[in-house]
Amino acid sequence: MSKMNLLQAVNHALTTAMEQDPHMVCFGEDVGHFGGVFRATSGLQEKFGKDRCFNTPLVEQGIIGMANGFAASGTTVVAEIQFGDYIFPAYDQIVNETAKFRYRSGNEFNVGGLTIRTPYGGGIAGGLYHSQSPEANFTHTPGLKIVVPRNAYEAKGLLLSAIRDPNPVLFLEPKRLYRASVGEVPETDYEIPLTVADVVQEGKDITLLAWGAQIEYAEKAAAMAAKDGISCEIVDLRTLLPWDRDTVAASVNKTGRLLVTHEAPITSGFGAEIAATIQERCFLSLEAPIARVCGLDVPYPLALEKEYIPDQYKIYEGIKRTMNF
Amino acid sequence: MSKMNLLQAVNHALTTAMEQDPHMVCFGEDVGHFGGVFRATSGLQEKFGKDRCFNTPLVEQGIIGMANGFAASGTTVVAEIQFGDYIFPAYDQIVNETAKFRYRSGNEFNVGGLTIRTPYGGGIAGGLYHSQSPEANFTHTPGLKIVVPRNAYEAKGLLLSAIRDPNPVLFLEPKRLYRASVGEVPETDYEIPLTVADVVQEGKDITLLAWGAQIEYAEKAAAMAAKDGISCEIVDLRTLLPWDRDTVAASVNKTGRLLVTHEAPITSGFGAEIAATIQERCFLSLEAPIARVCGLDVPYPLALEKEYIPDQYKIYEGIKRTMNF
Amino acid sequence: MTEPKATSLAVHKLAFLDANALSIPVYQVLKQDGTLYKGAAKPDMDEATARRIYDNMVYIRVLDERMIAAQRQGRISFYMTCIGEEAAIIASAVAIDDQDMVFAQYREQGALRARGFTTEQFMNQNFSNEMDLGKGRQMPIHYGSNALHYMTISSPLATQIPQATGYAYAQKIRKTGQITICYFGEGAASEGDFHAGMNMAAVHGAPVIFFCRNNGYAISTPSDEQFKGDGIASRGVGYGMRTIRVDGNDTLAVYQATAEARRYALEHSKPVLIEAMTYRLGAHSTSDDPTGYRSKEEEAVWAMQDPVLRFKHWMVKNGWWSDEEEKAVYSKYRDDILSQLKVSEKIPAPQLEEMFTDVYDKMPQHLIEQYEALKAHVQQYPDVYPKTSGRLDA
Amino acid sequence: MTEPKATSLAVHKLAFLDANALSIPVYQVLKQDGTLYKGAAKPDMDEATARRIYDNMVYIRVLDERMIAAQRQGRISFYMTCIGEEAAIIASAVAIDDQDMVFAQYREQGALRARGFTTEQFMNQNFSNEMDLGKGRQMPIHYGSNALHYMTISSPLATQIPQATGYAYAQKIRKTGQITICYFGEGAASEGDFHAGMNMAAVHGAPVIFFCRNNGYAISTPSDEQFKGDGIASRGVGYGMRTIRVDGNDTLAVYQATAEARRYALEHSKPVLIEAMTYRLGAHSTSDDPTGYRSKEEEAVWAMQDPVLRFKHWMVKNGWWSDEEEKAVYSKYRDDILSQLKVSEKIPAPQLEEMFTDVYDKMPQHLIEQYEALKAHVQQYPDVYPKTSGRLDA
Ligand SMILES: Cc1ncc(C[n+]2csc(CCOP(=O)(O)OP(=O)(O)O)c2C)c(N)n1
Ligand SMILES: Cc1ncc(C[n+]2csc(CCOP(=O)(O)OP(=O)(O)O)c2C)c(N)n1
Ligand SMILES: [Mg+2]
Ligand SMILES: [Mg+2]
Repeated sequence: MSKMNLLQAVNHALTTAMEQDPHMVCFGEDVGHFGGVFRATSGLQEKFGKDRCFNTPLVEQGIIGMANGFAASGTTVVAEIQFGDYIFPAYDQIVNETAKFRYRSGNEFNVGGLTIRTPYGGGIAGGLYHSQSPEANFTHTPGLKIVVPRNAYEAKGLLLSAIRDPNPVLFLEPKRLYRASVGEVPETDYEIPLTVADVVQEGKDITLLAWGAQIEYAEKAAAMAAKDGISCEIVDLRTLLPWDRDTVAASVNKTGRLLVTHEAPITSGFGAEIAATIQERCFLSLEAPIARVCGLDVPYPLALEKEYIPDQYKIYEGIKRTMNF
Repeated sequence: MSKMNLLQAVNHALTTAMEQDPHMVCFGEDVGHFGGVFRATSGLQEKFGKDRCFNTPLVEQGIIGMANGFAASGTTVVAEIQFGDYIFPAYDQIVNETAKFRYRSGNEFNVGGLTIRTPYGGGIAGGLYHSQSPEANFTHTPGLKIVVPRNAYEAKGLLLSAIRDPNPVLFLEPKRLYRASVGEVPETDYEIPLTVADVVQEGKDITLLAWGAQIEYAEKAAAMAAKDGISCEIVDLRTLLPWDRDTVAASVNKTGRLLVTHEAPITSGFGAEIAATIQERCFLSLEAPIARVCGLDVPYPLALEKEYIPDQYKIYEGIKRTMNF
Repeated sequence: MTEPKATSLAVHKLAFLDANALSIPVYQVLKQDGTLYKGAAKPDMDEATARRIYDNMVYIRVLDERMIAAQRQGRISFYMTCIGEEAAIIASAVAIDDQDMVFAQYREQGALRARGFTTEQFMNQNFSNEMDLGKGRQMPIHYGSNALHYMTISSPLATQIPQATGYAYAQKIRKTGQITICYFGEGAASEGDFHAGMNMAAVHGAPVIFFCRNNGYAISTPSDEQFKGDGIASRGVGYGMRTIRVDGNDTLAVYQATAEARRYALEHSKPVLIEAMTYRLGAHSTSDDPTGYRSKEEEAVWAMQDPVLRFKHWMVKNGWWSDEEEKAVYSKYRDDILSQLKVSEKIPAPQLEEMFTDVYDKMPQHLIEQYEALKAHVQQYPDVYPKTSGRLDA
Repeated sequence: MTEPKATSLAVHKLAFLDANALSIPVYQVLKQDGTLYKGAAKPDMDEATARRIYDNMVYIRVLDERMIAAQRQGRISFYMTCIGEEAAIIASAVAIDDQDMVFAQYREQGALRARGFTTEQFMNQNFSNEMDLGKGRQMPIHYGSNALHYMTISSPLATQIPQATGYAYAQKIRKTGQITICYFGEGAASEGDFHAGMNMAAVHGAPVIFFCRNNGYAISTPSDEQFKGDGIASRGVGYGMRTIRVDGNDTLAVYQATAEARRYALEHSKPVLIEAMTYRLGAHSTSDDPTGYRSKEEEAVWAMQDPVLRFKHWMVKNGWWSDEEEKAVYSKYRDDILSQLKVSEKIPAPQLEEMFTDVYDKMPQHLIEQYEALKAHVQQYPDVYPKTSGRLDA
């Protein structure tokens, strides 16, 4: 065990995986010698050589295209997209290629060795193009797995699972927590299973469902609600695709209420899928409508970022509205 | 009035708009002399010249990039993407540029003159890459409008509105209906307002919500249900973003039940947003969970297309399950 | 590096590089009559190789002819021929190693056949039946075979170009001794993925041959509405990539250029660009009718440059081929293909379950549930879903 | 067209075009000491133009210096300088017409200043206050002005390249008599959008100048890990585009080349590519520290080629500039900028409502509802949202 921040945990996971798999490579813009603009890959080129960790030209569609081809050879690859906001030029390679590779070929070929890492989310004064949370731009795509860690410990264990999972995984790293989230992380190799949600805090009145950096706000809101005598159960979804519907449904059947929070705009965010599924699964247990406390339906703003974010106050008010329905 | 199919109605709308706006252009792959692979733009180059209707090189990101720049000059442009499945290389230009152009510039610039037309959907033995329904890949994007016509009459009126709307519009044309949907269409210029849903059939037991080619299946299912004495109200959403929540909520408050059907995969499809919103708006009126009868969470298959499609039989069974809840 | 490579070269008079500063010649060896151009070296091709190439050409001609007919008869839904481009495709495929990886666009069935794809495999794919290696999921002509190192075709254009770079990069660092060949059309070369794949191959030293079939059209769009440069070859220099333009209807030129490109790519771990000038003699696909955008005269000019005939003339001149052999081979392939066609079209579609497999390595819970629900539904409406209802286990 | 443009040129010996077949010289006029290269024509630049250029250079030096300091002091969150690239940016902007459209990447504040963007406008944008033309929505340096024909900066790289093509195409068919200039870095030129925009401009005859600032780096990535060709200029030929490489630190060379490019683009309705060889003397941005990836020695070599100093030497030699003027101008701009900074940083952030406007032309129902709900929330927790809570109308 040692104290690490989320970035160091990611770096640890990559180092561990590359040590163990002699062909695994790791590439993206500025990830080589420099170690990436956030330094998630720092030291990897020195340790594993330029062939295995390197800068690419500045072209996201090429990074994922090349990664698809590399993975199709049966080799493990972790491709970095510098910011989640810049993943969209690679959208076709991900949605039409990565996700459909195995299916369309009848399993003659697959790109299961591919993991795409990218920092995402706001709270860093990044405005429109350094703040987006693009998970729901990908959750409509069968064939992908999507994973989001909430802290350093989770980041290492989930990233190791993602890298070794025989399916392509989009791994979204909450950049607001890169240095802010510090915790005890084992030096050893460990995995946290995918598609298993985590009940972070047990409670009986309402379930708060979130992932990534929103968990922190959910916890703060739960603490505020506790003072009013409201007992919140907090569930970290961890894997968004395919997601752990059983754990969520069990929690909602117990509490009778559900509030989902994410930072991305509310309309067609992943909260919509959760609400749609859970209202069907838990119809008779629900004592109030499922609430969504989410980002606004506007591009991510800069000066008014604080106003935009679905913070603990907004969640807390959402909890009260739901309790008082 | 004259009998037209959906393609002819589209062609009519384009001709009408180009006659009226002397700077409007229309471009895309093969849309020039040849008139597009479906012939939606046939005759336009002859009529308006090569400057105003032309082939582009084969590059979707360039088509939308060029269209964005053209529209930013304050000019009207209709860009065609040959198949909805091939819109993804242009995803960044649409989601990061088109949609955010006005907002990020504080309205110094906008691309309101842009309409993107593309044929979408299955039922034509097209397999993975000639069948997708990508609406929900775009509904999470504030700044866009998204419109889908269900027949020839609607196509002309909605397309004229889309072209003239001072916001960028993604106009999805159900290609299965291109030649199959024939009806009376006025020769004159008319518009159908955006963000206004259409109650296609009144009923009292359950609301069936759909758009585009799914309306036909909903109608057939409603006819089957009618024989069992179930009265279905059918609502065509027409505009998916921003959508007409009031009309849908009013219908559901009346019938007490809602079934949404779309051809795209169920998970994170636009049905999820509708279910999430309506369960909140109509919580106390709902007598059964909102049902989604949608595409499966698999890439669009070829040989088993019939099995994949959410046809009238599946909708009918969904209606019965909901009625018997 | 921080200085332009060319700083040493300075000029002090204002002069622009002309838009067509570079004129790239076409490498040609074989004339249409089967004799060699003056100055051309004696081709480095033995009889066995020549026979292999020609055999594949004949096979593909028969296959294309037969499949077009099958599509017209409504037996298959769609087809694409490679008529006119057989030399470019087959000679390049034979010039490399059979263990090399192929990433093709869709019109390269000749390369696949050269690797040994069987008539049965072709037919099962075109009929989307349960024996199709691709499990009936993609449209006809979307072949692929792991055993034959032939990547399954993907409809979205040019996506295979950066993928080929990635695959070749893996070959390099895994020291497999193999290279990758990547085929694409001059139309697809307009896509952003082309730029990405080419540039990255040069930067990362990927041993890949980029083989552009410049056949004059992308569906209805002629190449002069596709680009204004000197074809695709003129782009090679911009990427710092070794480049050659060949007469794509000239089997010997294509073969020599590709063999040399392979040697170079492997030895230096670098990409090479080959632009083969040819012509799509047929329609774009069975959904297309070229009379809407080009003239019969133009087609006739190119029909006179038939690459298969040109190569046959050379074979005959060498004493390696005769009209009797020709007749025999054509009739054998016609029989083989027709009889397999009759077999394949009767093989049932894949089982219902196959709609849900291969989305992931294992079927996750939500897909198991969707499968179970659909199975029950099909059992309830067996007549609506005849392809699968009869074959469900209770 | 169906035949390769070069069929007439045929070769019969196997020969590849070498990877660096094309060597593109650098056009240079002005030496670092302010004298002209032998053979260079007398520059076609009058005193007023020279003064305009130099004045903008000084302004931008001061602005960059002041803003970097402001960022260090925590007064603004982010900044990017253009130090080292002033000649490339400002001379090109002055060489075209002020009504021409500019699509820039982000490091071209000099071009915007040359158009007349005021100190107040710069400051208000950097402080994201309610007077910012962009309404405080984008990060610092994302300027834009409709009145000045300067497209608002967008962070995603290279997206402006095909957009510039589209804008220029509109100028052509609307016969405005104007052209478009599009700036981008050598890193951005790797994006797919670069390929799209360049090729389409050539095909559709868009009157646009593509102006590449090749400053050696894309953040930490040196240009030899970005491409292997001879810079970006070598790509122009592939697109059939008139091309020139200039010394980007040479104001006179940049000016002459751009003026001529504009004339040609407008007269022929064709694009032109200019590659300006220069160096990013500062960090990539205030978030970057270049010591991690390049040496002080390298920086020093380029610092000796300071473009502003070079131009000043020429001005002084012409008797158009003196050290006294220099001092006066520097101190005037320092004062102006500092005093405006103090004003702008006190101007409040935009009102809450501005978070919801401009998503669409009018605020749709769902945004009105979201606005109302948020307003109520802010009123409930005024201390949590101090920027907006104090300014809400009841
Ligand atoms: C991304 C994408 N856009 C459009 C299409 C539709 N399409 C299929 S083939 C084709 C033309 C391709 O031309 P070319 O690359 O020259 O190949 P050829 O057919 O001539 O062999 C087009 C536009 C597609 N398959 N993928
Ligand atoms: C699509 C996209 N990918 C990545 C980034 C992150 N990024 C910002 S600037 C930059 C480097 C750009 O280098 P270059 O084009 O050479 O311009 P320079 O900074 O040298 O002026 C990168 C990678 C981005 N803004 N957009
Ligand atoms: Mg072609
Ligand atoms: Mg640069």
